[in-house]
Amino acid sequence: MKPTAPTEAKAVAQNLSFYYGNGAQALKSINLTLAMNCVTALIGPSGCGKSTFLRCFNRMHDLYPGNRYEGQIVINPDSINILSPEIDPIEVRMRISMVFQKPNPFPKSIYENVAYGLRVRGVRQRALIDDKVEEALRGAALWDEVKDRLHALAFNLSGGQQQRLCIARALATDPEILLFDEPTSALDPIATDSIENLIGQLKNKVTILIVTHNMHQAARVSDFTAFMHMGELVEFGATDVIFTTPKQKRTEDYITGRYG
Amino acid sequence: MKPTAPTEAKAVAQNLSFYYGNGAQALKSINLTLAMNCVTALIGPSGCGKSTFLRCFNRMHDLYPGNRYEGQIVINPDSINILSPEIDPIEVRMRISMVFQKPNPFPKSIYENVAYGLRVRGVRQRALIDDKVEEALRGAALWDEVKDRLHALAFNLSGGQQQRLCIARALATDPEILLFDEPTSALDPIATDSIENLIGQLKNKVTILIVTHNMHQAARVSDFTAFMHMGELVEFGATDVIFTTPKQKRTEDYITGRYG
Amino acid sequence: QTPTTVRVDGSSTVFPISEAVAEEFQRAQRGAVRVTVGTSGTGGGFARFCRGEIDITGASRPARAAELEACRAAGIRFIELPVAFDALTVAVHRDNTWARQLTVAQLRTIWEPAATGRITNWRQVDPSFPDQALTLFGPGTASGTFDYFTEAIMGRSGQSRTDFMASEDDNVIVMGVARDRGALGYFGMAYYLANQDRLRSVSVVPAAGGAAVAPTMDNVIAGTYQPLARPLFFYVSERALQRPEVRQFSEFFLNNGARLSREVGFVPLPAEAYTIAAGHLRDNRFGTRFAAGTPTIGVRIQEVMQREPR
Amino acid sequence: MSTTRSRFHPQHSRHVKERVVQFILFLSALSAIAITVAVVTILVVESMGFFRHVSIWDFLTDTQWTPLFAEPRYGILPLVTATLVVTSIGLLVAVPLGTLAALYLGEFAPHKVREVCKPALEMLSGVPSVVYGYFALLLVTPVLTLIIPGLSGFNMLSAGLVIGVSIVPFVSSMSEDAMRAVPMDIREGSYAMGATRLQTAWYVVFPAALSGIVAAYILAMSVALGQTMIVAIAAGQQANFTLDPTQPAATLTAYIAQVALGDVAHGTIEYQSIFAVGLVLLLMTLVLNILGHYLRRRYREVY
Amino acid sequence: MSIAPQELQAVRSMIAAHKRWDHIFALSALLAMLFCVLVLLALIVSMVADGYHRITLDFFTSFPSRHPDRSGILSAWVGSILVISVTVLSAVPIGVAAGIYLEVYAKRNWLMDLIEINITNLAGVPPIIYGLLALGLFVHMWGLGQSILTAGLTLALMILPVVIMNTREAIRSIPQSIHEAAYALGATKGQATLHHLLPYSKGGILTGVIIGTATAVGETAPLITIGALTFIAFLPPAPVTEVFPFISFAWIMDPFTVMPIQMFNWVSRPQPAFHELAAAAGVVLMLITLAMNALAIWLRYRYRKRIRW
Ligand SMILES: Nc1ncnc2c1ncn2[C@@H]1O[C@H](COP(=O)(O)OP(=O)(O)OP(=O)(O)O)[C@@H](O)[C@H]1O
Ligand SMILES: Nc1ncnc2c1ncn2[C@@H]1O[C@H](COP(=O)(O)OP(=O)(O)OP(=O)(O)O)[C@@H](O)[C@H]1O
Ligand SMILES: [Mg+2]
Ligand SMILES: [Mg+2]
Ligand SMILES: O=P([O-])([O-])[O-]
Repeated sequence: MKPTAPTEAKAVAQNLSFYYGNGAQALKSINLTLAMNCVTALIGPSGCGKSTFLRCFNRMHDLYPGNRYEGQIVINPDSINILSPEIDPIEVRMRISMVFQKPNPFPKSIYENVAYGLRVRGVRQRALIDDKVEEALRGAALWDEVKDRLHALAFNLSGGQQQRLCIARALATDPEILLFDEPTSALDPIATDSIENLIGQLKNKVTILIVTHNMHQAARVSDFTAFMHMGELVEFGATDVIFTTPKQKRTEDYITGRYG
Repeated sequence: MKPTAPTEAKAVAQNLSFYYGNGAQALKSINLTLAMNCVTALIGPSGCGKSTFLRCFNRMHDLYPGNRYEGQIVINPDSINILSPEIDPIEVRMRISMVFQKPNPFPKSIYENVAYGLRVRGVRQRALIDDKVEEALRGAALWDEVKDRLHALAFNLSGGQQQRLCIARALATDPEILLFDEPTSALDPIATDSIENLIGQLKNKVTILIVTHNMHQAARVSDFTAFMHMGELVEFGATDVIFTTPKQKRTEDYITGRYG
Repeated sequence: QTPTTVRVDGSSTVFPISEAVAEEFQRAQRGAVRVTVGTSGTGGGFARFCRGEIDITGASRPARAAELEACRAAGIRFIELPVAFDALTVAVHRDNTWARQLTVAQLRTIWEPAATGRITNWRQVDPSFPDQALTLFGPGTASGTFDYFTEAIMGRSGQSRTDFMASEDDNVIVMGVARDRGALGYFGMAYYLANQDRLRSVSVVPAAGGAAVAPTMDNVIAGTYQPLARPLFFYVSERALQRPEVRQFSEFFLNNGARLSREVGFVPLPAEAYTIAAGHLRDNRFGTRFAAGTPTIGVRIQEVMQREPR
Repeated sequence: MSTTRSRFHPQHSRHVKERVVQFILFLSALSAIAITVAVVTILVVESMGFFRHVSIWDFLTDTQWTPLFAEPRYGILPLVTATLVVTSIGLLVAVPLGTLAALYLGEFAPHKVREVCKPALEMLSGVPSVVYGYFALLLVTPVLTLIIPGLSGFNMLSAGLVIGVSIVPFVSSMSEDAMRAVPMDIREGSYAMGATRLQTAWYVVFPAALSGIVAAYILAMSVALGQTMIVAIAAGQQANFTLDPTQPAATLTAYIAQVALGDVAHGTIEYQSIFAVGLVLLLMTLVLNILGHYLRRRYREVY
Repeated sequence: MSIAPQELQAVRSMIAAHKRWDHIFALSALLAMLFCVLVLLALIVSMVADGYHRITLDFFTSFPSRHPDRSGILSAWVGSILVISVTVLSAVPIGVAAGIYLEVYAKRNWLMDLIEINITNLAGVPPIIYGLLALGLFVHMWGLGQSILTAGLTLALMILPVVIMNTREAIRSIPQSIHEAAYALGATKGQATLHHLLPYSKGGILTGVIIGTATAVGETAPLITIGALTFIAFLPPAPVTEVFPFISFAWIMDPFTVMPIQMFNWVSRPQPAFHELAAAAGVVLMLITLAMNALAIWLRYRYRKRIRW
């Protein structure tokens, strides 16, 4: 099924298939376009391939032997296929950041967590790093809560704060695309709320792809929604359309809770 | 809030509070009645204390040091407070069985899995055990699928079969109450379906308490629903009432997906 | 400045003397010279000596033809210094009241190769002995003591039963004999004297009808402890002697050997023997005075010392 | 746009540095192979010299081992039987004690007891073997002599008993690991059926962890086989073809130590014989280790 | 379903019977364990009783001697320190590097499988076999003699698998999510290792190094095999000198003795006075190895507690 081309394309997955090292095909020829500065949500039952798809965007699968991509993901404006073997996955990850399901700060200070992306990029100037750390923490709506204890261990933050710290860490390097893999599933409702608000603000600056198992969350935060099932993209469209008038039976069944 | 007293009470939790060994209070003075031969569903956001509550009913918390109950759970007809220190938890567990989130068969044969509860009770007669095993497997709608390989290893069954095996195991000892902790969350839709049907049949014989994170499942299988939030029982009532006209704002927010 | 090192190895029988000399010499030198003393056994010591790995080797028998050949092939010449006399002592458990004396023939019965697996009870040695299991301890095959004992008793070096507990470490033999009522073992006199409270020595009857002789200093000096009295030696490598510390060590030994030998439990040589040896050392007179095959059994050391070296 | 594109220029210096580091690390990892090759080569080459003089048939079937004597016999059997006797005694001690300790620590012990006893038990493996040898020779043997009158001053029994104690921690900690790998939810499943701790431990946990526990026994056995100092000090150094543990007998390791103590000349058949014995020892432990690791992997795969 | 009172009574007595077995078993298992701990205590107590009066300052500052009351362990403890330094300095860098390679860089292929099989097998090779290797390779082929270097390298071979396996274990205990977080920010493998994996696993690596070192300190068999049972009553040249370049490696080729060998030597002498010395040396040796093991156990415990992923 063809997605309706939205505003401006930031990234386009074309005939993307993916095989895990054990030979299992987890994605089946997926075509999907991420609209520039929009939030695209991926929903679908457990094991349908949402995380697998998301992790193609920063070549996370390259970390493990035997995994294999087919097809391409072209990112704009420079029209590069980030799955191409000539492209170093590290370069891809420098442009496309990711936030994980469980908050995973490094066991270092809050400051060092946010600064890490810059250090990896060889930035040495203390003043520049200071600025960027503050900017990122403000962007992640965490600055006011931690500005007095930047050098405290990140583990001492609450779960929600840790997750915002991970977002700040991802933001500090000005990524073009931000990937979220069920970013609130380990959080309580209040923390979830703050992360959702944050996503709403971030999309002004960056293109966002978010996996969620919570349909209501998808409805709340996203502009576009893709429904996946057993490695296939079943339906894709504007979020309000998908949730009110799904075209496919499988989508409707899932949204109304007939399974999952 | 007081539950409306339903038909006949099998078990009544009174002012039940629970503290984990680390001092955290996970349940706050809960009052709840389980109606005889009915299915009561526990719903609520992750971490609200559903599993903690469920596991009070078979004194599972006694396995770990430092855990502490307050209040009581009285079971009928003999009006015993199963939380009382004089009552041996083993005795409680012999009367109240449990099915876990992840199927957890013992690394033994199918037959031995089901027979285990009888062996623990000192039953030696082969014929009696044979009968009971068959009866329990039939009760768990598994007999036809496994009758030809009763002595094969239980691990070779599919996930859904394993979960039904665990139900058979729990049934073999004629429990008065059956506890289910998210019994289908590790299963695919078809297996889920069969477990849900099974629960519907079982309630004729046994009182059931089921934890689920899937509201649709709660709506499908239960007669009564309790909504918990942060260790408190927020609302309790007949399932159709709770899902159509919740009285509490928090319940409504949760059911409509405003959080969780 | 790295202190220089004298490397001594070889006979474990000689070890107590080597150890004592090493200890005193290092003290006298105030740590300017260091001495290592190993206990590889006479055979093991010669092997290392002829490979040039060590400076001095102790020996409880003279060098054998094969060893002389190995040294010659490696271009290693040596000076032979006699150290002391030893009474090779046959010892039994303290509670052993029956075997106060044994004839050479009885020792042969006990130790000959044919005894392997057969002679396992004291009663088989002498019908008058009690019915007591016989357990044997002795030096390992790298030992000069083993070579000497087998030659003296069996008539051919290396001929021995094999089912005894063999150790290069004489202390282990002492311990074995001390722990077992039916045990018998043999080793250098020094080890017996150091453990008199735990062992009993056996007097040896040289030939049928002869008188039993106990392994004592007096009997060794009198020349009556036969055939088990024997001389002990140091072999000093020519190349090592070019190093002053090795020469100093050797001289120190010749000056103090008599005193230290007595201290550790051996019989000092007559003073004349040390003087002759000092002369050999001073004049670099290399070679052995014991032609291969010449018996050392029952010889007078001064006479041998005067022989022409080979 | 052009600035964006420039972000894709590969940084060569970084790549080169990474490659160099990676190569050094790789060489370090290869050292494991190098060591194995060296061990096997040395043992095989020297043993080949040995087997040029001694037929493998004699080596494997003769019941006398007297390579150092005038008429040498080269039957490895006495050394092997002594090794097996000592190891068996060790296992007879370590298996029940270690398994009981593991079951107790894993399934029964209150937290506080566990915190104290587990490290204390692990300490047993930290005691140097020469200390155990001292213990066996000067303490255990005299005590045993009071009980068993015919006991030799050097004997396999006390060496075996002490080896047994020294390998208890191997058995207990690895068995405990295996039992801990049994997921908590299987245990909870059993408790939820009304089982007691003993029933849970015996009917569910122990069988579930069995392959791991057997692996623990096997690896402990291989440690016992290779024990040197305890046997060299306490079991005697005389090759003795007997199964009677009250007798002295030299094990494979004790023979190597004995010969090494008396520096036999390089290149002689005596020298080569310790390598041949070493090769036998290596093969025996290798078989056990492979078996043990296979079993261990199996229980890891199940969960 | 109702429960008749007498039925409940039967159930209760059955449970009581089951629980009695529970207690009997727990008691016997506790006894089994206490037996082992008691053996350890007996060992310590008997050695302390035999040897404590020998443990004076002089014991540490005297060389071994033929006079028991003048004997000490000076050359032995200095030798142990030097040998162990060589061991640690050679085994730790290689072991940690190998561990990192296998955990971080290695791709699954036959070569890596081979390396892994080798490491697990090397860990099970009896120490005395390493002694044979050293005898054949270091002493005879490379002509290093019975030196501190030979001994240090021999023990290094022995503890290398321990270091490698502990390093791997330590790195593996860092959750995958931390690895992924680092890579997702664009870190290279080198950076991820240097910035994250090594710092977070240093506790575990250190534990392995300490355990390996403690084994090496107490190990006797491989050193005996290279022929190290020697009377040594002197110290090797100091590693620090007064003249340029102030560091000397002359000691590395020196003959040596170490604590366990000195103890072995005294054990095998028959006179009780030497057994007292052996006991005294044993007490010192045990104190060292047990302290190191305790340190390792404590470190492991502390690190497990401190970092809760
Ligand atoms: N490392 C792996 N190796 C092999 N198969 C894998 C691997 N990871 C995931 N899979 C399989 O790929 C399929 C898709 O998994 P994926 O994690 O992408 O699902 P998901 O939609 O994110 O599910 P969830 O909501 O549970 O996170 C599943 O069938 C899963 O079993
Ligand atoms: N063993 C424990 N020790 C301390 N706190 C615990 C423990 N187990 C759970 N908790 C805490 O108790 C609270 C209730 O946990 P519980 O597992 O009952 O939640 P739940 O409603 O079942 O959640 P879920 O849907 O995720 O299973 C949570 O805050 C949890 O962090
Ligand atoms: Mg996922
Ligand atoms: Mg739960
Ligand atoms: O004196 P030996 O050690 O060679 O018997």
